[in-house]
Amino acid sequence: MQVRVRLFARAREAYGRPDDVLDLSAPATPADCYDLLAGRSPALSRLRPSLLVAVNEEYAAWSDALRDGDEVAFIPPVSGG
Amino acid sequence: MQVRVRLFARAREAYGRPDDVLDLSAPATPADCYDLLAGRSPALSRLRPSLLVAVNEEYAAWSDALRDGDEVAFIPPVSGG
Amino acid sequence: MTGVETRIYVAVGEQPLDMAGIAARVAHPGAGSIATFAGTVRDNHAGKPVAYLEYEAYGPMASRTLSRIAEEAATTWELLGVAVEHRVGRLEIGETSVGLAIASAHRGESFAALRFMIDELKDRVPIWKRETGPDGSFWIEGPELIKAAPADNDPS
Amino acid sequence: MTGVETRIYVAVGEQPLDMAGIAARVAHPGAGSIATFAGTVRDNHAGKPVAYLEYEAYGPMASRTLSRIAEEAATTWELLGVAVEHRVGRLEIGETSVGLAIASAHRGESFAALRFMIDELKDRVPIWKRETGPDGSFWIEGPELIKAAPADNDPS
Repeated sequence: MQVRVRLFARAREAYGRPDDVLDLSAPATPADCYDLLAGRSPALSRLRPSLLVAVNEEYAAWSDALRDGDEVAFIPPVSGG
Repeated sequence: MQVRVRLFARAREAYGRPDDVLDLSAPATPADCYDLLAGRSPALSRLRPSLLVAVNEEYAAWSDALRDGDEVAFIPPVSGG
Repeated sequence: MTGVETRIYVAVGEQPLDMAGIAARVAHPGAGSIATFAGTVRDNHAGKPVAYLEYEAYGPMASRTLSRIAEEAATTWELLGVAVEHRVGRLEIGETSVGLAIASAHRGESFAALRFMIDELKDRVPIWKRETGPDGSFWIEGPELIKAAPADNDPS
Repeated sequence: MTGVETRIYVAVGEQPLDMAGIAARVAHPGAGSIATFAGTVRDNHAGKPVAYLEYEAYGPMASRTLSRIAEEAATTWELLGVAVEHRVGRLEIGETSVGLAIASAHRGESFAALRFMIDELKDRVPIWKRETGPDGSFWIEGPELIKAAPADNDPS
């Protein structure tokens, strides 16, 4: 299965790019996606405690089951307004 | 002594005019002014329980001592905003 | 007293209110929050249709009382700017009778001061409204509607 | 659920915000109160000068979350209209980053809903700000300032 990952703000800066496409074997979770990205980026791996995750534009759990085509986003502490 | 009295909203409507000038013998109070006006207007006399009074644009007591040239205003319940 | 100089603007008059202009009066480079309130004329009151309102003020005392309320707010919260205007005369449905704008570094102050000022305004400022609808004209005194004279062309 | 139909408008984009336009979106003949909030860029933060801010959003999720917050407000209070816009990209001192306007029959509802919405927005909506001043650029994460890369030309 294939999922699109998106990174924002400090997570984007740490990973060095705003998005990526990951090939994963099912079953897979947002935590699996994150582990793949963090393995490529020590800077990103340090952010884990502060990140939330969203699947298809909704806040989700790190252990939710992903489906082919899902969009997974890593969300640092927000600071809008 | 002479004072100017001003009436607003329902009090103005009851008295039939927005202001008047009263000649009073000292010592005089806003209550004395009101009694003079109410004697000329039964409609105004009925409003007494709901009225506040101001002297020279400040809320005042009915028993405050007036001075020559003061402006005394009778203030129905306010409804600005 | 707080450590911030607060710019205060107060007006009572017949000209239509311009909320953008009122908000512009409180603009400040240190402001992170501008909160505004516009009181607008509703087409109904207590379940009955309203055709228009007439506002009457004891002008100088209204301005003086508004200034005092603004100063009280500026003493209580760190405010950068306060602007308040109240309109008098005849107002049609949808028109703005009162406009307030408050600027502060953080939103908590401007929200609290905005609420305080409109509550105090309604409680203390010598301004009155008369409502006209199909059943005639009424003075609004708190929750009460009090029948007014049928024609009143002298709101001084 | 309340008995009132609430008009809701939400936008996230790069164009400068027009508070008068945002307030105009909630105009309603039954409205007696229009409360607005503008978040504006301050020239200082945590005692240090700020040169400019850059806002970045997860656009579709930001819009979706704002719509949900507006619906939550409309379920809790009787609101006639809710409009909220958040700007992204680079903003200079004094510019407006977020604008909210809420109309209701009585002021209590619009004040409470305004406060709720800006608090929820700051808590839940996926938007981030990066502050630049004489000491460089910082991501703002709650009370924390976190040093950002010196140049960041890809806020997607």
